Amino acid sequence: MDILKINNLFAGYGDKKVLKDVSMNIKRNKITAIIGPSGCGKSTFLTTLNRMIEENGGNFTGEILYKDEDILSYEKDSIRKNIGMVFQKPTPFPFSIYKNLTYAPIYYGITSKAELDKIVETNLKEAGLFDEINKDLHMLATKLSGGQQQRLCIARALTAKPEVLLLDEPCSALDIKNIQNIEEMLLRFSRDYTIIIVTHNLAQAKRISDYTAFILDGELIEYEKTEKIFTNPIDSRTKEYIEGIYG
Amino acid sequence: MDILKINNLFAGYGDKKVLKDVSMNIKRNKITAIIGPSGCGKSTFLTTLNRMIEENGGNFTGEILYKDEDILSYEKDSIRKNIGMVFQKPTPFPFSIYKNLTYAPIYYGITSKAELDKIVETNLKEAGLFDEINKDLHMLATKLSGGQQQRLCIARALTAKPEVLLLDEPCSALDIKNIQNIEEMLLRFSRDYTIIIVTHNLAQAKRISDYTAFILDGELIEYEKTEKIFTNPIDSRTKEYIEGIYG
Amino acid sequence: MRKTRERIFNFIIKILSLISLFLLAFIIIFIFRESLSFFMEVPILKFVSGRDWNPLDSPDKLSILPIIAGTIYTSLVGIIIALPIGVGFSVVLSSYTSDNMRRIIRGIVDILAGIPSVVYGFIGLLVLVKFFEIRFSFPTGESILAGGIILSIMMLPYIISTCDESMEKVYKEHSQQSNALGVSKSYMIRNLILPKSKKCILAAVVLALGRGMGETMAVMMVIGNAPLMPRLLDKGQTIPSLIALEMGMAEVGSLHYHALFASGFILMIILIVINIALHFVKLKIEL
Amino acid sequence: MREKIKDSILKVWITICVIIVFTIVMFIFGYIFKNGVGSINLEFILSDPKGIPIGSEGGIFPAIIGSLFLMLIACILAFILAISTSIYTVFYCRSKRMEGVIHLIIQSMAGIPSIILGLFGYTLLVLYLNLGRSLLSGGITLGIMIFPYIQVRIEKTLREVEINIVEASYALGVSKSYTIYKLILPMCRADIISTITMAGGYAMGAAAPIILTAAVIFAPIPKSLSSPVMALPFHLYILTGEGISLEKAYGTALVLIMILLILNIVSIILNMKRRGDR
Amino acid sequence: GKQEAGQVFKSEITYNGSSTLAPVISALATEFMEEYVTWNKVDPDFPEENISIYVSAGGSGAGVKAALEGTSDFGMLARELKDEEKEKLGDIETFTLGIDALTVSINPQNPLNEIKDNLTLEEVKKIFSGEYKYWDDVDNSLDHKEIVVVIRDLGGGAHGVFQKKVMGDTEVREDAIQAPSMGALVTKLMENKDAIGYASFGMVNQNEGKIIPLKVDGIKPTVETIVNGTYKISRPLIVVKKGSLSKEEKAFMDMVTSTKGSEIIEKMGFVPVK
Ligand SMILES: Nc1ncnc2c1ncn2[C@@H]1O[C@H](COP(=O)(O)OP(=O)(O)OP(=O)(O)O)[C@@H](O)[C@H]1O
Ligand SMILES: Nc1ncnc2c1ncn2[C@@H]1O[C@H](COP(=O)(O)OP(=O)(O)OP(=O)(O)O)[C@@H](O)[C@H]1O
Ligand SMILES: [Mg+2]
Ligand SMILES: [Mg+2]
Ligand SMILES: O=P([O-])([O-])[O-]
Repeated sequence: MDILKINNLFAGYGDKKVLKDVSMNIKRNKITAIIGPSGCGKSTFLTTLNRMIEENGGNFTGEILYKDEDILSYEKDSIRKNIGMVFQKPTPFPFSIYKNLTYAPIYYGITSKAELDKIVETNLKEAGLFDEINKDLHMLATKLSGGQQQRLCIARALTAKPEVLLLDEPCSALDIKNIQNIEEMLLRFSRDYTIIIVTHNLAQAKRISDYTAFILDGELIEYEKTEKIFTNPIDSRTKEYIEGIYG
Repeated sequence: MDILKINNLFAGYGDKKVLKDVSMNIKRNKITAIIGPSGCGKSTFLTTLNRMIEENGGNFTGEILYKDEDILSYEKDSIRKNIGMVFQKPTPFPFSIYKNLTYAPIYYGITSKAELDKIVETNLKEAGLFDEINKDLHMLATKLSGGQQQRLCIARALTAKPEVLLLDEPCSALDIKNIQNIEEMLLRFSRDYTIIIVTHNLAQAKRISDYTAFILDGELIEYEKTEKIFTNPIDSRTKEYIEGIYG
Repeated sequence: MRKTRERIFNFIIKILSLISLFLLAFIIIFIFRESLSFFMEVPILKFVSGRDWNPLDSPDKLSILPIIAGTIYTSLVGIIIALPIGVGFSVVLSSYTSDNMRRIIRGIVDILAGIPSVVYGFIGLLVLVKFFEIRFSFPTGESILAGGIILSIMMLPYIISTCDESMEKVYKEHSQQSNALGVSKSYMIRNLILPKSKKCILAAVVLALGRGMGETMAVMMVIGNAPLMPRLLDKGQTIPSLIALEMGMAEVGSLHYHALFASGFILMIILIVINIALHFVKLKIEL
Repeated sequence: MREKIKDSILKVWITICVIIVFTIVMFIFGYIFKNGVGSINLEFILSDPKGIPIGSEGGIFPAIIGSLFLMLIACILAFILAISTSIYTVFYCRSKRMEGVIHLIIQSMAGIPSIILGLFGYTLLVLYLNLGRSLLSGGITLGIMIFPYIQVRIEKTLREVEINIVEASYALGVSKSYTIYKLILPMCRADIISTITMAGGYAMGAAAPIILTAAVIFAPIPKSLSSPVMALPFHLYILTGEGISLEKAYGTALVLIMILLILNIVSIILNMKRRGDR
Repeated sequence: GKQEAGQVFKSEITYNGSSTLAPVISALATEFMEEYVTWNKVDPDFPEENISIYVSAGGSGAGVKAALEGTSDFGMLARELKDEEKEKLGDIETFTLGIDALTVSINPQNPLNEIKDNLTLEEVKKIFSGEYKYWDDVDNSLDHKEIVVVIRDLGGGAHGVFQKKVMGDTEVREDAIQAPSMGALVTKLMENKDAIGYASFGMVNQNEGKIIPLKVDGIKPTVETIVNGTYKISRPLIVVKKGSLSKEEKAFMDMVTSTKGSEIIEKMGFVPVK
């Protein structure tokens, strides 16, 4: 089943066109990887999906259907609640871990202490952080290590109870261990969430994703099962990219 | 001939140990690539070579010989003059292109306008930028595109007339075209300079380098001819890394 | 050659820094020296705890408790009015305006800092004091409140320029993350920007308090200058206005003259104590 | 729901703040404009004060020039000292405690009543150093007054310089002083200039520090650093204090504000230009 | 120059002190400079140098300070020299240029204005000491409104005179408004209907009709009553010089004390001493 349907999407900033006529459907409860050289429009694509692009001074035309309804017909807040996002650089809010995780739930009206505690616990567990930092819930989140911060940001995104999770190069600043942790977590998540991940690391895309989309210069060149793309790409440019001709 | 000889190098920040007992010799007029997962100590290794590590609050023990003399016996300034460095993120000074390129020469005592002009021209040509921006020498350097900025930074590093050029992931923020430009340039350079480049892009290392060193968790695992490392690595960890097991 | 130049540069920097610090220390010593002969005659405790000020009378009648209280009271009133307004305005500047707009507005607000205090005093006297007299039929509009209001206007540019830059930084750093969670902008302001700006708000308080407690002319013209224990709607007196008012007339070298310096000294001590206290509060907040 | 209410309260609060600040700014500028515009004309700006008592007729030209000169000296002095102190604390001072002490002294300075600074200037400069009641004495005193203000802001600017760029400079093998002088200061130039303009405005509006050190009721345009000068705020002080002419007083205040406005516009333009360049 | 031995010619003369007197001297100085421009026009013996006379205003106390410390040639006072000051100054020359009376003045809209134009010294004392708190204490027919007493700063010259000549040992009420300058005091009287204060005679003349001076003990403050001393609440306007005058200083002071000087002093609303 397709949770997101993207039809003839054009996006850009001011006069600058970035995405050109992208159409693709995102499968529910699968991991979709977006690959492509730097500057090709991967981040722009992600931010279009939850309308964050508007915050960055960009705009888009074309149709994006979330659960078969135009995302423009949702409230901005509610589309972002449903489609969560995690950025490349982990930036926890400068509060305690606990407060980072209750920030969104409180906004969505949850006030009971017990319920909040529960949310914190569940999401930390989901992100595989609970055992590591269980005792220090009131420690400043900015004191966590890079990988922990990134996982915390993912946990924080989960607190808004999204159905889709967008990840923009979540591992680029991390070391092996943390990358492994996060990859395991993402694989676990795909039971409950739909995940779209941008990565410049082809090996990573190969390891974890079900589908892979290759974007070049704002155009969607190829979108296929990951296996297929990495073994037998149709487009020659995809082949070249995967073989490392481009960066 | 070995321009740099590194013996039993340990380096770190405060209590944190990063590099552990690294020994290797760098060949003159060759391109040496340093690869390894994030956080393994690649940048630390580079900054140790020109003592920039001291500026970042780090320290090292062990011996580094530049042209068979301990780098500690040179003045800090002069070792940095001889061993230039270019960072991951292009850092043009917010002045005109011309001023960016005369910044160091003026410091080294060159005052004649003609001579300075000459330096600007030569180095821009070296960096393959001259034809592109010849007319706009007095344009603000920060207005250049990312790739042009990075090439300008390389040209700027050349104005100090180094013999060794350290490059720390110089292409990670760039797109295909610019990466190609820079790679061509580096290949051209290896006639006159010794180049050490850190890259997370294995394909790039394969394409341009003569030697490759693989660092893991601060240890030098393998250091060999590039061909050899990519086709027939000795250490199993190197093999795993190259095959994409780690990030 | 380069080495010498480097050394000369370092030397000049150090010397000039030393000069500025010495200059400042010098001023403190100067004030202390001028107050010393007064403190030899009137014990400092008595000076700050007595309630009478009559320079024409005996040394017994030289004490400034009501004036110290008036100084603190007026500045507090000023801060209490200016802080919420200044912080609120900074929030708007940092989160709701474009970069260029912000720069223009900040420039205009900064001009407020350059208007001479005499002018503030005059506007205060002719508009604010008059307004109190007519509107609320006070017998006189000169009051701590009037002084506080005028001070709050003078403090505004300091508060705004201290806060809005830091708030802007927090905003730029976290707005994306917060937006991505689907929460509203005002929620972010309340739960992220304001709490994160505690430190800069504190810095603004320090700066504004210093400015407020040292302000002379403007306060002097609207506060009535009666050395009473301060009450919000009644006249009062502040240390700088006392000094400005009487310094010109005081006989040089007289006890009165030195008493004025002594009150300046006390003001400085109060400020230093406040500064140190806030410095520690700041350290706490950092944790 | 509760969060929605809190959101609305916040919105109301900040709206009120904007209204209040704009009202205050408009009112103050408007008030001075309304009362002062009547007495402003070319003659008022370009001629000497006249009449008995002096100032009741004529203009304020020497006061404008005097004030500008005083501001200039104050700014130059305060700038030199402030920039050195800032460079020292940011780039040279290694001990956090020393930094704390410096900050404490400087902040305490910011609150000293200006009249006491005036007396200090009088005692040190006029009396002991025998500089006389002069442009120089007044300028130095004002410089001391604005020093803390400039220092705090320049230090802030220097600390905000991108560390990457500084490192790029070190990597070229150039020295710290060359980096500061040729790279960091030019990068911060616009910010520094705008800080100085602002502080200059503050210096230009201060009467108390110059009463004893520089200002006189009438003086022609100063010929040297040792001449006494007329100054706008002092002129204002005399005009209002002795009830000589309120109309001229408002005119003087308006001229002062216009000068500040011009200074600020220049500094805003400088600032914008720089950001535009980036 | 045919200067006396040991005396260097100074083309500059500086004044500092009372802000009441400063505009007067300044007006005279401007006149003097405009008339002669260079010293040799004043006296052919003087060198041909531009005349510069600078007048500054830091208050009477500052005037004495400046004269004492030699940072000004002359000090200006709007009060008598105190004994201690005389002692410190040592050898001095003083010039009394005029007299400024302090008139007990009220706002023209004050109802008191309609029923009487006179207060006894005793009444003035009671008003200023706070014994009369409301206007109906002064006269039953007036409204029950608080009297707003405006004075100058307690340590100042003007208040010193008022204290001595009117209040005696009685203290002024504590909550009186202390105006920072005569201008501010007069402004307050003009702005507040219930205010009463001692406005300078010069200011009354400059603001005729805007504030109303009252008779005290039946004596109206006029030039005559002030000069002949029947109106008692007055203070001298004095210029002092430590040591003796140089020739050029004398030349200017001659002009100040001449009829021309008196005219200007009168124009400013003060009473010249002939
Ligand atoms: N806020 C913005 N305003 C204007 N142009 C932008 C903005 N953000 C991105 N761009 C431009 O849009 C193009 C695509 O950018 P985008 O960030 O989507 O690339 P990307 O594929 O994510 O690259 P990377 O792998 O480097 O993150 C680039 O040319 C970039 O310069
Ligand atoms: N200035 C510093 N102070 C303290 N620790 C540092 C500093 N710089 C780097 N480190 C630490 O040293 C280790 C090695 O860092 P380094 O930057 O050399 O890694 P790297 O191999 O360059 O990684 P990447 O590929 O992410 O750039 C990391 O654990 C990092 O956290
Ligand atoms: Mg991106
Ligand atoms: Mg690195
Ligand atoms: O300045 P005074 O005239 O009040 O001495």
